[in-house]
Amino acid sequence: MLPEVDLSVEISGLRFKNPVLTASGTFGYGLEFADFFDISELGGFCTKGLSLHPMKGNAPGRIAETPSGMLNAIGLENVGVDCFIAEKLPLLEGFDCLVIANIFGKTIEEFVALTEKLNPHPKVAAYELNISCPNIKEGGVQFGHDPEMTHRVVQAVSSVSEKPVWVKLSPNVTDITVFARACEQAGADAITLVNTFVGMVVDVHKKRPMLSNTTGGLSGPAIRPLAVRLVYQTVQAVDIPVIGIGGISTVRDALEFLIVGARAVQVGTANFVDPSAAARIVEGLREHCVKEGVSDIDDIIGSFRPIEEGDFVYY
Amino acid sequence: MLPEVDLSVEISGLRFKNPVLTASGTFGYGLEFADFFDISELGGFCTKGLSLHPMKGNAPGRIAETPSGMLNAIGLENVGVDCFIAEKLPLLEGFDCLVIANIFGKTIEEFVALTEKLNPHPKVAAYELNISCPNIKEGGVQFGHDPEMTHRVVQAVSSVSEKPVWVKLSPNVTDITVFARACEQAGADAITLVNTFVGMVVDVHKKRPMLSNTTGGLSGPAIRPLAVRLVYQTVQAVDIPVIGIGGISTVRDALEFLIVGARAVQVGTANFVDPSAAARIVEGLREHCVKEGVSDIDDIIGSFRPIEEGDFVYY
Amino acid sequence: MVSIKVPVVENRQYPYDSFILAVRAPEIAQSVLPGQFVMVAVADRGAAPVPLLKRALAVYSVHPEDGQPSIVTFLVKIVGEGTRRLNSVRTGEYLDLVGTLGNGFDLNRGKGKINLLVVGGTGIASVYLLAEKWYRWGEEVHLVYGGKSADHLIGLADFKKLGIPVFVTTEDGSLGYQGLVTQGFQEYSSKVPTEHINLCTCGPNAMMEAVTVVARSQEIPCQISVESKMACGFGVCLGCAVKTLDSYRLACTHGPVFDGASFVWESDSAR
Amino acid sequence: MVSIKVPVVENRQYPYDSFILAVRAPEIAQSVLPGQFVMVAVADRGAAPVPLLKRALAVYSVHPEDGQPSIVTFLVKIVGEGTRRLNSVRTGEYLDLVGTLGNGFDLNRGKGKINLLVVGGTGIASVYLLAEKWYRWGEEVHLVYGGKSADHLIGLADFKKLGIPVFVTTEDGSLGYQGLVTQGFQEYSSKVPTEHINLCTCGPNAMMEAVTVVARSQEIPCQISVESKMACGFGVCLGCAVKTLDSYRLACTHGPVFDGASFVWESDSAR
Ligand SMILES: Cc1cc2nc3c(=O)[nH]c(=O)nc-3n(C[C@H](O)[C@H](O)[C@H](O)COP(=O)(O)OP(=O)(O)OC[C@H]3O[C@@H](n4cnc5c(N)ncnc54)[C@H](O)[C@@H]3O)c2cc1C
Ligand SMILES: Cc1cc2nc3c(=O)[nH]c(=O)nc-3n(C[C@H](O)[C@H](O)[C@H](O)COP(=O)(O)OP(=O)(O)OC[C@H]3O[C@@H](n4cnc5c(N)ncnc54)[C@H](O)[C@@H]3O)c2cc1C
Ligand SMILES: Cc1cc2nc3c(=O)[nH]c(=O)nc-3n(C[C@H](O)[C@H](O)[C@H](O)COP(=O)(O)O)c2cc1C
Ligand SMILES: Cc1cc2nc3c(=O)[nH]c(=O)nc-3n(C[C@H](O)[C@H](O)[C@H](O)COP(=O)(O)O)c2cc1C
Ligand code: FES
Ligand code: FES
Repeated sequence: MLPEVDLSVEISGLRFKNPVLTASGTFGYGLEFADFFDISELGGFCTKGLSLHPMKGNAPGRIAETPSGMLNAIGLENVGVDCFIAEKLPLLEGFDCLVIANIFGKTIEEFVALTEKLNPHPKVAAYELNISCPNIKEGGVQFGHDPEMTHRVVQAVSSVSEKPVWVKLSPNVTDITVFARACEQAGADAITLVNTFVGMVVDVHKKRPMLSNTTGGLSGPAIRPLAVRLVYQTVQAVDIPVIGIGGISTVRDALEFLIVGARAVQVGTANFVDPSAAARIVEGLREHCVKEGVSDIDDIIGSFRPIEEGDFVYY
Repeated sequence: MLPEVDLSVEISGLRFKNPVLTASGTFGYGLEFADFFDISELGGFCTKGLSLHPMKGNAPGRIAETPSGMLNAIGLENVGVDCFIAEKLPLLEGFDCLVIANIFGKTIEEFVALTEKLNPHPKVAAYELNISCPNIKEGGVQFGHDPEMTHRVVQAVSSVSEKPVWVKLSPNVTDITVFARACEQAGADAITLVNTFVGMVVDVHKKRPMLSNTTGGLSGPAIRPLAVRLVYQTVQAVDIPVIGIGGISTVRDALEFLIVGARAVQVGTANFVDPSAAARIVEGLREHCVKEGVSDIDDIIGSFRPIEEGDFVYY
Repeated sequence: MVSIKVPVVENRQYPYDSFILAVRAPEIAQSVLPGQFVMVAVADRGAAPVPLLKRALAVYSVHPEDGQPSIVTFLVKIVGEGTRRLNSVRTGEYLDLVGTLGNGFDLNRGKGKINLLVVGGTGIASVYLLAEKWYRWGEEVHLVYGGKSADHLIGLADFKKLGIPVFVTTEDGSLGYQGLVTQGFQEYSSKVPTEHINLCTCGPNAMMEAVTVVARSQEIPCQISVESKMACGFGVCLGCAVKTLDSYRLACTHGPVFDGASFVWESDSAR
Repeated sequence: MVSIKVPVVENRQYPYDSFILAVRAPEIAQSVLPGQFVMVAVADRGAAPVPLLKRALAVYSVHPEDGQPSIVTFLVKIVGEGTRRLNSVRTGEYLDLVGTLGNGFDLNRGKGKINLLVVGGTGIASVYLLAEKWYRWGEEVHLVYGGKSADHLIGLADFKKLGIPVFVTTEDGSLGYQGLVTQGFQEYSSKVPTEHINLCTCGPNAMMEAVTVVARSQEIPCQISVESKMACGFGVCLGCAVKTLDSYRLACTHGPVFDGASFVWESDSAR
């Protein structure tokens, strides 16, 4: 028998049975993974981004593979919030795992309307505001690249929300802490980051972009070092919890984020590479704690030992 | 016999025999590669960043490998400009390849002093101002993350420079075009980008950063899609030439940058992986032109066909 | 749908960068329908494998062991890094599979018809199970199979062994009719009353596009098995969208088999 | 210094994730000095290989073919992705090498001395050529070699075959003295007048640190062969810096062999 390990974490008043969630847009509406593992094993999952009205997404040429990563420009194809409530949410009732509704609007009003529509549904545990999608013209980084706009949309949603409000930040900015602080001041309950980095791949024979949207968002292991640093920086800048995302495929990767202070992690692209990746990471975290003699995951979160003046490191 | 292909490109009044250069900090002072290929085959190379005084660089723990990339925090160790002039430059006389002096200062005055010291030396063909090093406290991104400061340092150097002034931009900004335009307005003759992206790797056993500097700059194939997009964006924002850098390992990679409009490319991390990488790319470009029936590389530069409204792409 | 690690039992090389991989995967072998596919990667690739994503491969054929369907084969052409790595696996090594995926061909459409399979190159991988099934059902099946040269026509013998009529085209004339498979198709279809033809096609986009254009003009029902870049293969990334007259559809779950009549090709928008 | 593609002529597996790779590389075989190393990767790894960088490996031994030095061996322990991939190469496959690199041991220091090689684990790879050379010169050479258990002591037989005295330590006592190699070293050195000892050490940092601390206190001259993460191996990335009393030095060009007296260990700053 393995010793008991308490993997549970508290974030914005919610208790997650473990700090492993799955990232929006990489886990469908949760149901698609039921063949691979019991999704009740997860701390929680974030739905595909939901909009007020269904969206058909971008034209083909939506993904391209890159070294240790992939670009996507799905264009936020989704069934729309009404269909989600009517058709998807009821099917999620049976699962013992917190559901975070990832939402985005083209205007502040749309964000507010989405929140109001989802408020009555207890299976939705929290909102994750996507103000950082690089692949749509309106409502994406238009909010996420302007601290003023960030503040306004977060404040508007927070004021009507009956659930915790998480804000998902864009990494494509000069100083992430400005945005994190804007969220905190506007009443956000947690920060999630990172969303994808803007990139592009050219078909050198056709001399055209591989994506119909020209550019797309880079995700996967390639971005992990960038994401870890942004999470580390953000943890130090705000008091609200930070949830780390970016290229997590293994328990080692998840630990990087937890050690620098992320209260939980989200697994994204790895779900495509190995559909059981998130469940594997939950298991791996438990084993890691046992091996390190840690009985509570909270002892790992933020356990980072900064370099002090004059320190140097051989490995 | 292969048909003749004109690979030469003109940048800021200089003619390069081909558009393949090597990137600062990855090619030493040029001499270290003589065992591997004749560096006269290159269009040119950029020296390791030169400062007014020798610098000893950061403490050990300077590099870490990441998926399809590496982090470095060398801390701009270099012999200093005087030693470069006295000991390195004379040895470069024999090579038929343009030498770009990559320079950086902690203050505008230092940038100016470096320029004045190098002005009398004809073997130095141009300056590349590094205002984008993420690994030093003063003089790096302090200039490169503030358009106002960028403008001032570029203007100061341009006003004393007797050679073309290239400016190397940081990719860690919200809008690269703001910086590119600041350079252009301040009199820069060309833009080079990208320098490295800030990232971090954690040793999950020691719970410490792998780098003594905590963070470092990410380079290598992982960043290529990000770099291609930034180069594409910059080409459209300014009239001065743009030189593309970031994760180039093969001729295909180089073509991506040239197609979106880079007038030349620089090969960086790939020099470590395969010391003949740059020479291989020169040869590959020639073969590519022959195969595509192109007699002048200028016909490839900027040949990108943008996606038009309603277009979509199957591959 | 399962995610499993399976042993390679054979890796047979063919000319022109083609190979047939056989794996022991009873879970897939017992359920696969003609036209379905599997996402495949070399197993134990480490934390950040290159290439990162699995590759979509049609199930080419299924073989029994101890009287039970057990062995699944893939017929693959090396086109890039992913297929190159698959080509290097040896007997006893393992693959990671996610499958079985996709809709597969509509088998009922073939009843009482002259089923014409028009195939270019590696497209052959998607139609062998189909030919076999219809042949077993006693339906009429014909194969028009084109490639660059005789040596490019991997799998030809398997179809001949089934006993179905095969019309071969090669670009260099080294076997059969000299020309493109699309020409072969027109040649062949002109001899049959079009109202009896049920067409299934798989191959390069340009070829399938040409075939569907002819099929549409002659009102021949036509199923096409399309390829699209896929990250997941099971409907969650939404990356594999293709265009149909109604809407975007996912190649992995709504396809890979679509009705040629309603599929929108790149140049259709120009027409 | 050359950058070459060379064939693997043998890959022999040993217990505990160790293996010896032999390649045909006359360019290296003819010039390598004891303590030098080579940057190594599996060849033809594609455009964006994982891992990206080559790996530093000491040349373990050199063997003739047709009377000329030709075969070079590496003694390797699997610790991560790079060494794992190297472990999977088979005879006939190719490696990319850049070498020969580094300074190597100062051979003259060994003349007329009791040359004591204190080695932990895979550190053994760096000292076989050294032992061989001094032995051939007729110098006195002793090996103190420690590992977890008898099975961990790869290469032991090669040293025994040379005929040099070997003092073995194992943590589990399965062979020789039970304890750490540093204890073995103290045990052993206590029997010889320290002014005659010339020490060379290679192994894990913690072990070499302990050895240098003793050496310093007893004023025994001590060369250490250190490991540092390397991107290039030939002095251009400046990534492999280590700390010495004077300044930072590059492990790849100024080292990998340093004088223990002036090398600064992580905990030296605390002392
Ligand atoms: C449903 C389906 C069934 C398939 N069945 C077979 C088969 O049985 N035999 C066979 O040889 N090939 C088949 N293919 C094509 C095969 O998936 C590609 O050749 C393969 O993914 C190429 O990967 P690569 O790394 O070798 O090439 P690269 O060109 O390096 O791949 C780069 C990226 O593009 C994608 N890609 C490249 N070509 C294709 C393509 N034609 N279709 C989809 N994605 C592509 C890759 O998956 C990868 O993400 C099928 C594709 C699909 C969608
Ligand atoms: C001069 C020199 C000679 C060496 N000789 C040998 C030898 O003969 N036999 C042998 O088994 N090993 C030797 N090593 C160590 C060997 O280079 C590492 O074990 C190897 O690089 C680990 O790579 P990996 O991908 O398996 O491990 P990972 O831990 O996945 O590597 C991650 C990164 O860390 C670096 N790294 C990890 N461990 C070390 C290490 N100990 N030293 C330097 N870099 C490291 C890797 O190169 C890579 O960049 C030598 C190292 C140096 C510097
Ligand atoms: C195909 C795809 C679709 C995505 N869709 C969304 C989305 O709808 N909303 C959102 O907030 N993030 C979306 N993301 C971003 C991911 O949630 C995650 O932030 C990002 O992929 C980085 O994590 P990773 O490297 O683990 O994939 C998407 C990512 C991918 C790859
Ligand atoms: C080890 C190392 C040292 C570098 N030193 C410098 C430098 O001194 N000055 C500079 O402008 N850029 C420096 N760079 C950045 C490179 O010139 C280049 O912009 C970057 O590595 C991206 O290109 P790549 O992906 O091809 O390596 C350095 C990069 C590396 C990896
Ligand atoms: S491949 Fe992911 S949805 Fe089709
Ligand atoms: S490894 Fe590059 S300088 Fe030493």
